[in-house]
Amino acid sequence: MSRKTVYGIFDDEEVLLNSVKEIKSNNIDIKEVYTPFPVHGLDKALGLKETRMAIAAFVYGCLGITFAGLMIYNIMIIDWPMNIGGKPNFTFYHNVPSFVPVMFECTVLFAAHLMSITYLIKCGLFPGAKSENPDPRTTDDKFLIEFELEGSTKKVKDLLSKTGASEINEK
Amino acid sequence: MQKESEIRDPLILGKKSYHDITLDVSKPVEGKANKYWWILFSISFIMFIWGVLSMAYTIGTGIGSWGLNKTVNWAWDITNFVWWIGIGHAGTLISAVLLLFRQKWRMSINRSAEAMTIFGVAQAALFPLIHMGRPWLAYWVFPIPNQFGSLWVNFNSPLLWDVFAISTYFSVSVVFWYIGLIPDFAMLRDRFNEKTAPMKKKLYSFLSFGWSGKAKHWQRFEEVSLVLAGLATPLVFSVHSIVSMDFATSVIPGWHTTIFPPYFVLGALFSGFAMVETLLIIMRKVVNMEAYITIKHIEYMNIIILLTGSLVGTAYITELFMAWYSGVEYEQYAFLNRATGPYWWAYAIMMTCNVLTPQLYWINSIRKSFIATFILSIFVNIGMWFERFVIIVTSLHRDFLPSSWSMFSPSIIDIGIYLGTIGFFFVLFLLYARTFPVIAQAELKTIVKSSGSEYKNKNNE
Amino acid sequence: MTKTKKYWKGLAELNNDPIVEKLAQNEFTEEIPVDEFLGDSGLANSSTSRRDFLKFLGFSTAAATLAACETPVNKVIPYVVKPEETVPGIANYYASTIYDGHDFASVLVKTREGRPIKLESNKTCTNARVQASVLSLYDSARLRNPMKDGKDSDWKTVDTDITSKLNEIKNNGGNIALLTSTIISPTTEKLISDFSEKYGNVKHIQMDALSSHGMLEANLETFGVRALPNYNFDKADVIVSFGADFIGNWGHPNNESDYSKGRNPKNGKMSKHFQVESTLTLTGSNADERIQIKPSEQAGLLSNLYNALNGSSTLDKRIAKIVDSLIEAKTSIVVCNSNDKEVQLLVNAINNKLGNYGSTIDMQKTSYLRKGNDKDVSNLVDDINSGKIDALITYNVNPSYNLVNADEFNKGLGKVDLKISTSLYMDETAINMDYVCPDNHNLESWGDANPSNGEYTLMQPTINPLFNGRQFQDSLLSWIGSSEEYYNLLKNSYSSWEEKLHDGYFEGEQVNHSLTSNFSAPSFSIPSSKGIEFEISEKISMGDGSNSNNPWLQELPDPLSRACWDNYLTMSASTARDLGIKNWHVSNGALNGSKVNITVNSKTLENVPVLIQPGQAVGSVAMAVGYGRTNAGKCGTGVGHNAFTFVNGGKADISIIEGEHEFAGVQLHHTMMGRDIVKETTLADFINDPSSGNHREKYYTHDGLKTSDQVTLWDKHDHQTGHFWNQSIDLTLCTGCAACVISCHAENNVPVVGKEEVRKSRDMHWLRIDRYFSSEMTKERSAEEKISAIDMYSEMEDPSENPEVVFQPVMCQHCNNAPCETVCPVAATTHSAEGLNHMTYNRCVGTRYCANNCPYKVRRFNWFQYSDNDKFDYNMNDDYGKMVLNPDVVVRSRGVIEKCSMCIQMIQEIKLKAKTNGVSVKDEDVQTACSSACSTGAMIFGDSNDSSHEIYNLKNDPRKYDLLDHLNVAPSVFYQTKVRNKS
Amino acid sequence: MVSLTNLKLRVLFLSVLCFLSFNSVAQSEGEQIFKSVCAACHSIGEGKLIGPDAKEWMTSERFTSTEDPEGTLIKYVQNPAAFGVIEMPAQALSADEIKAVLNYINEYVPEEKPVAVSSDLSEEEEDNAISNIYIYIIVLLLLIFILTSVKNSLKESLSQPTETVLESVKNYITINRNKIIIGFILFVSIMYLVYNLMMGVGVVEKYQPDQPIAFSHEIHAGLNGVDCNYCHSSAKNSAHSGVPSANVCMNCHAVVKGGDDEAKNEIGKIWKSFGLDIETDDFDWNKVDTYTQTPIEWVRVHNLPDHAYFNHAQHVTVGGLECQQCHGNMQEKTVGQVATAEELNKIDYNIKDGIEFDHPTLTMGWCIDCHRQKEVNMEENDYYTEMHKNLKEKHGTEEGFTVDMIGGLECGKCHY
Repeated sequence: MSRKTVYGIFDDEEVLLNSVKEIKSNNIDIKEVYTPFPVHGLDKALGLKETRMAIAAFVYGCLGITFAGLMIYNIMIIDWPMNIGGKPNFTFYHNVPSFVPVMFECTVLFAAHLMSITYLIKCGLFPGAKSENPDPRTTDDKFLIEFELEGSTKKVKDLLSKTGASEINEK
Repeated sequence: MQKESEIRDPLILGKKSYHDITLDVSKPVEGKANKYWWILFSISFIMFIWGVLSMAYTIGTGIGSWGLNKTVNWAWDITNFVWWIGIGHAGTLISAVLLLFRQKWRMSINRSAEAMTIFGVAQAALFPLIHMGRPWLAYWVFPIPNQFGSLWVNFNSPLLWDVFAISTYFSVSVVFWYIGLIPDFAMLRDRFNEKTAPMKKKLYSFLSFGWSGKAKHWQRFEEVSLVLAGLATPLVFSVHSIVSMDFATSVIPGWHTTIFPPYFVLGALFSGFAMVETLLIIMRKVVNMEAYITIKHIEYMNIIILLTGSLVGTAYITELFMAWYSGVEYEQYAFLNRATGPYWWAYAIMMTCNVLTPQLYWINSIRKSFIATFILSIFVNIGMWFERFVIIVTSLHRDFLPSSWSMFSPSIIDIGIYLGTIGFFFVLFLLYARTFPVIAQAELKTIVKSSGSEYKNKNNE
Repeated sequence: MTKTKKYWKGLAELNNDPIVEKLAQNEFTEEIPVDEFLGDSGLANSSTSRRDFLKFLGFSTAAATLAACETPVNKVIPYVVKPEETVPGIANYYASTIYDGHDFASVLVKTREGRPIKLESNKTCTNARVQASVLSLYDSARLRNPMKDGKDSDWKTVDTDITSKLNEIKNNGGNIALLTSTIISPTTEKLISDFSEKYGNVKHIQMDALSSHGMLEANLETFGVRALPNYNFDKADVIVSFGADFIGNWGHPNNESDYSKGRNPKNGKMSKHFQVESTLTLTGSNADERIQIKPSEQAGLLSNLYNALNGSSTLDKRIAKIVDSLIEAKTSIVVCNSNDKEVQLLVNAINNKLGNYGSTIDMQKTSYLRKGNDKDVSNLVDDINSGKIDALITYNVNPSYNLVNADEFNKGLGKVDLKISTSLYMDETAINMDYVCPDNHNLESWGDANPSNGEYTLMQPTINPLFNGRQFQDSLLSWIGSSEEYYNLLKNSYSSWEEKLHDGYFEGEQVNHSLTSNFSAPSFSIPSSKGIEFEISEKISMGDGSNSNNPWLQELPDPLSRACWDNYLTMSASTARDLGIKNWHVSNGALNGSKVNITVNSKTLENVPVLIQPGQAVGSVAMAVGYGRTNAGKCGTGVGHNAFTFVNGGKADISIIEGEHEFAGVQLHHTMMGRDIVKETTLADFINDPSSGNHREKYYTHDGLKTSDQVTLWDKHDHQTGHFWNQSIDLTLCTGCAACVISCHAENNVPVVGKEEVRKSRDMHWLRIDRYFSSEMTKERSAEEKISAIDMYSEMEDPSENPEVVFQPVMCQHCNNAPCETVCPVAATTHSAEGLNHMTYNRCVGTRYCANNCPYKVRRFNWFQYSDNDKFDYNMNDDYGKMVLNPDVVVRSRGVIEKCSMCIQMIQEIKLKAKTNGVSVKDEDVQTACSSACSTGAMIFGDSNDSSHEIYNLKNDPRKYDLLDHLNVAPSVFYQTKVRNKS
Repeated sequence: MVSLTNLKLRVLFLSVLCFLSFNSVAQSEGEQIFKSVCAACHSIGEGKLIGPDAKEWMTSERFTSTEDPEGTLIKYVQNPAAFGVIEMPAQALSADEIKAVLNYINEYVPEEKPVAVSSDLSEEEEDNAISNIYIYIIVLLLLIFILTSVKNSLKESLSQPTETVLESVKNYITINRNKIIIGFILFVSIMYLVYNLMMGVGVVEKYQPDQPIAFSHEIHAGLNGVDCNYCHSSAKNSAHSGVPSANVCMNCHAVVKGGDDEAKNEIGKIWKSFGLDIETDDFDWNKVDTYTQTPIEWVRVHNLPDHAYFNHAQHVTVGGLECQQCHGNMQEKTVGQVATAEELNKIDYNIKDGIEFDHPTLTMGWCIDCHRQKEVNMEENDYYTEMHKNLKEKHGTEEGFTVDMIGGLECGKCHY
């Protein structure tokens, strides 16, 4: 049993998009598409699920504001209450206007950083990671569809050339 | 594919294919620096060294080496701090707010504007540090658990809000910038050959985090960019609001003003855009980006400057009105003293540079001229520096008790530190221009077809 | 002094054990082991910090820096044999006396670990100079050894030489002159007569740097007694002073407290005070009415006044009010600063006419603080020049500096065979002498004093002599050839010695003067002179210049000009305008001024700076004495110009020259700018309504008009439990004498920063006395005359030429809603339940935000490291000077904010004492450094939660107001309105 | 022999007396005197210390052989030199005082000693350390497990071959053996250094510097039961506890010269500070002033920074703390040492007061621990009456007012 990898390289994102739609309609599995920039509609064409990054960010933000609130409550009210400028520092409720800025900043801090970290982890991006694009030109001006096929590759190759691939390689 | 109205001017000039953009963006990184770069870099580096020496002297002998006194305890230090922070704001505005508004013209300038933000905020962050009497204890401003039982920070203090605001702003800006940089680093990585340039290959491989441009990654990338923009937008407004609260929450006449938060944010955008113009007009020459940074970009920014400048002017007038209308003699005197007291000249410079000269942008030819824009942007930078100087020094030097009234004049160290940060900023920026993809090429490639002049012409035919 | 003073605080009081009392006699037979560290090879060559020094003595606190990370190995060195009275960490108090020939005070000396660190008032007021004299003890410029021909020598050599020479002179029938300051010590007087007896032709001449010769002579003629009278300013309804600065520098130190006793509006009655003078003095600035005259007009006006009192109708308009008041008043006092016998005779006649002798002026309880005889002194100078004097011994005087004819004196000195100075310093006189036999400082000496008839005080050493000096009296004894010690001599002169020594003050036998009443009234006319007249003045800080090397005093701003480290010609604005003389501010705000050459009586001073001083009479100029020392030491030498040259005054010839002078002023704006800072009322209004002048602004709210303190969003903190420390400052009683400022310096280790830093407005005073002049421009006038706000404010900046003056001591107000606390990011400044604003130096990172946000600008930043820094070569950088530091108060490092702590170390100490004894804190026990130094009772400190404390009532006084009350910062320090007795 | 120095001695003793009288009101005069003066050398019924057992005094032949044994004893105590022996220094006590002491000795009933708490710290500490290590290991294993599964699921999503923990570890180790070993050693040593550096800052627990004299608190305060305040006499009324001056040492060591050479050598150093040789010279109180005195340079053990103001009197006299509550069982140690917080937590007094320290000794947190927990005794001190009333109203409780409630956490109470 031999697995074969087929690459179809395109010059233009519109051609690529048509090709992907065509391939999908033929029920052929596309392993991956590499593009130099985000191509609008590609995710839908490939049938990718919607990403949940925004939801993650919201959760992280909630975490941030809770953390900040608890931290300030503990520090200013519980652990070492002090009379600072005669301000009403003995209950959180009365003193909360003073705490809004820090709580807000912590919300943003947590949401932004944790989301970015999640993004990097989910995408497997980290310093020193090996890149996986099969052709270096995919970061320049080429669009690449990768197939991993068992058996005959002809059908795919034909489809690719029909839909306007400028290069078709097999490995 | 997106289409754009034809009446809009093209944002990319000349016949640029995707590959051309790649070539143009990677050219500064691959090629050798031209002589403009070297001249600018040498000047900046000398200033930077001067600044470093001045700071070292300050830390070695004490804040007494500055021109401060018992009445004016902040002057150039905090003026510079607010100025730099304000400059930073335009970068975030361009990359975040304009992203939310889907303004395509931001794409060729956002990378550099953000770099400016980060370098500007880095300069700004220096000042709260070195203005401390004992900077080696600066870590005390963070709520770190300790052996003191435990001794904490004061969450009522606007300076502490600053600590949180600035560290959040700085780090979020860096993250936002870097997330956008990853695909571009990947592009650079793929341009270098393992054999001919192994070091650069390794460097950019490391920096690109193994980016490969997969469809799913692009999907997440776009969402992350959007959410980060959504977070950065309120952040950028909050940061300068909080900086303004350093003054607004105090009791000093001239500081204690509820108008400060919006006024400071507008001022920040105003000065930020001016600095972006100053930098980009230089940069498009130094790294040959004329095709991407067009007069159209400049014009858009000029319109924003005109708008924010007029708003800032309105704020100045409002302040005067409020002082008069309040009926508080201390408040009235503070503003009278600003305009007619010993520092009237600073007030006059502020008014001229911030309110009057930007009005020239009503004139079409000035708005569309690189040279005029460059000169006027410098004016705005100067004016906005004086705005902070006026707010800080003239409010402090004559406050409640006349017995304590005093004056301020800077020492050579004050000047050295200020010029040093300018030098440092340009050193960073020039290094950036030679090593980083100065234009967000991946993003830019998405609009070549809609906004490139080549395609536009084609469509028009 | 509203609070009862107690003697002998501290340990001895604690254990009132007879054994302790007995031991007290022997307390100085113990060697306190300071010699170990103070020998020339010890401290002088080492670079020990203050704290290291304390570690030598053991027991005190550790590392020198605020934040030391590593743990250094610290040594503790206990005494080998510990003196019983010394308990490390506990202060002892000894009653003693300070007298330097110019200032006299009966004091309590606070010592810690055997070092005197602070002086407090015992029976007399202590002025700023007395307060500061504790620092002069540790002056490293003091002579270490007796000197022979300018070289270090030893006592044996010097004594042998001197005795043999004196005997030689005696055998040859030569003349010996003993030139001393006024001697108020009866035992010393006896010693001097013994000395005269031994050596035959000894002339004892007493001189005063600023003499009262005229008055003494006049009293001799009128009453037959050559002494100064005792004035009861508290009993006078009307006080008229012709130039006499009796609050500041003239007469008995208790004048100030007496004066303010008669000025307390609480009694519904205040004396009416007129001051007729040309130079603005401290007294003049406190007067209800001040009349500016030229110096030459003084005698004529007095004459005019005398005639008017006798019914003459040719009355000078300027003094019409004075005459009316004097005639109306039951009791009055007229004083005059003239040194002219004839003028003083006239003053005596006026007082006699007014019936003041016996009622307000006491010629029985005469003051002996000035005995100097100008005629003797000028005869001496003549004698010296004609070679009639063979030996000259000086004590407590510096004639080469402060004689008007110092040049002549110096020239003649070559003709004197044996010249001996007993100065503590190698000063202007000592440097011309063959032998210098350094005296000991007051705090190292035994002594007694008879400041006025029937009053005695004793002086006792509170530290072993720091250097190899010897008391003048012991020197005399050894030259007489006696083996007696002065201490024994002294002790044997008084019965129940211990008790008297313990109290430091006692009333002794009062000589009954048999007075004549030989009044005469010489007549003078007012000369119609044009041109500028000169007179000398005396600064509260520098006095006659003997304390010139004291950095505290040098940096103490003059209460009126607010300039320090300088003397200058004061001149009115219009005179300056006529002469083309200017004062201007440079870019950092510091004041610069023109320089002139001035010639008076054919003597010239060159390069004299001119300061435009409101209140200086038009056509007159003045200059303070005590400056221009050439051999004072590192702080005093070369500061200012020597005005003793012009001590007699006269017509001045002034020519403006090139160049500008740099002044060091701590206050650059002199008017209140129409603001409600010092609230004022008049006596008549006050009697009608005690809260008059104390208007508090009300603001519109949803339920009516309210004052700022009633409009608040916040719940108040509990300040009812425990103590609530408050300080009240009565602006009516405050005379601006600045004793509190020096007291604060001494108690709280406030650094001295030097002229350059003061010029940069970086003075470190925790307590300052703001002085405001009235301006011709007022809000009312601008409203009436429709003057624009811009013009109004710019004119308001200029003070009047004859201004009303107010003094306002401002220290940290300890706001209970403190703006400074809120803004500190690291919570380095927080509030205590006791109403104090705590400044935690070690937590401070130095953002200075608090200082910016302080509406009173009382926070001070340590711009540099002021201790252990060669650039600030004052007391904190000197191994000796460091010994004056208060070990209970930390020395602040650079980069931190410091400010008034309301003397929290004293509060804590007194609380601890109360807790140990299980009693509540008593009103008379709680003091701050400033309130304890205040002799007028203007500053009252206490616990306002305790109704037995005086402050409790003052807090509810209708005169009480908070400074800048519209801010509602709720200060713990409050003021009482100033009441003037004017119509 | 009523000389100046003797007088001073007397005062010194009397003042010690005074301090002791603060300590416990119930003590009889005789007890006070005995504890302050005699207890240094004599025990009651516990055998010979330096001098004979007090119970045996009156049975001594020296006194029983005379007509008035008590009177003779009194004379002896006041001036032993008159008896031609210098076994003990002359004591400045009146006849009445000595009689009171004798009374006390006669009526003395030995107290029951509290059972000593085991001070064997090392074993327990080890136990703690081991259990801690187990926890760390478990956490680390858990982490490895979680991370591997994360890695595997990631790999799965990329449809790469997955590997189990063991496999991957094995693979990795075989490939990078050297790197791992070097890296591990480096990492551990760096972390160890950094950790030590960080935790060492400002922490001075167990600091016990060498002293110029090998002084033993165990012998003095422990075996001989000398009251702490006898030597550290100013602790009761001054900020500083004070290091005794050499004359205090000589009160005993003028006579007690040490049993063996080593002891004699150390005691000789005190003599040396008077310029005397313990072997050859005699010590005469009357001649103290003539001796060449050189102070003994002790090394400070408890070093508070300059900016922290601490007052012994406040804590000892007003607060009623025992020395051991902060200094540990000094009577079981040799030269001065900073006690550890664990040690202090085992002190009975601290347990009774409910004080438990969480922070290392002499850090600010340590002070604060106590200020948060120690209750102030307000009942017996009139100073607190008004404050107590207000506090009861404010908190609605009758007691339990800790130091922090009366401002014990305010910065300015210790920093000025």
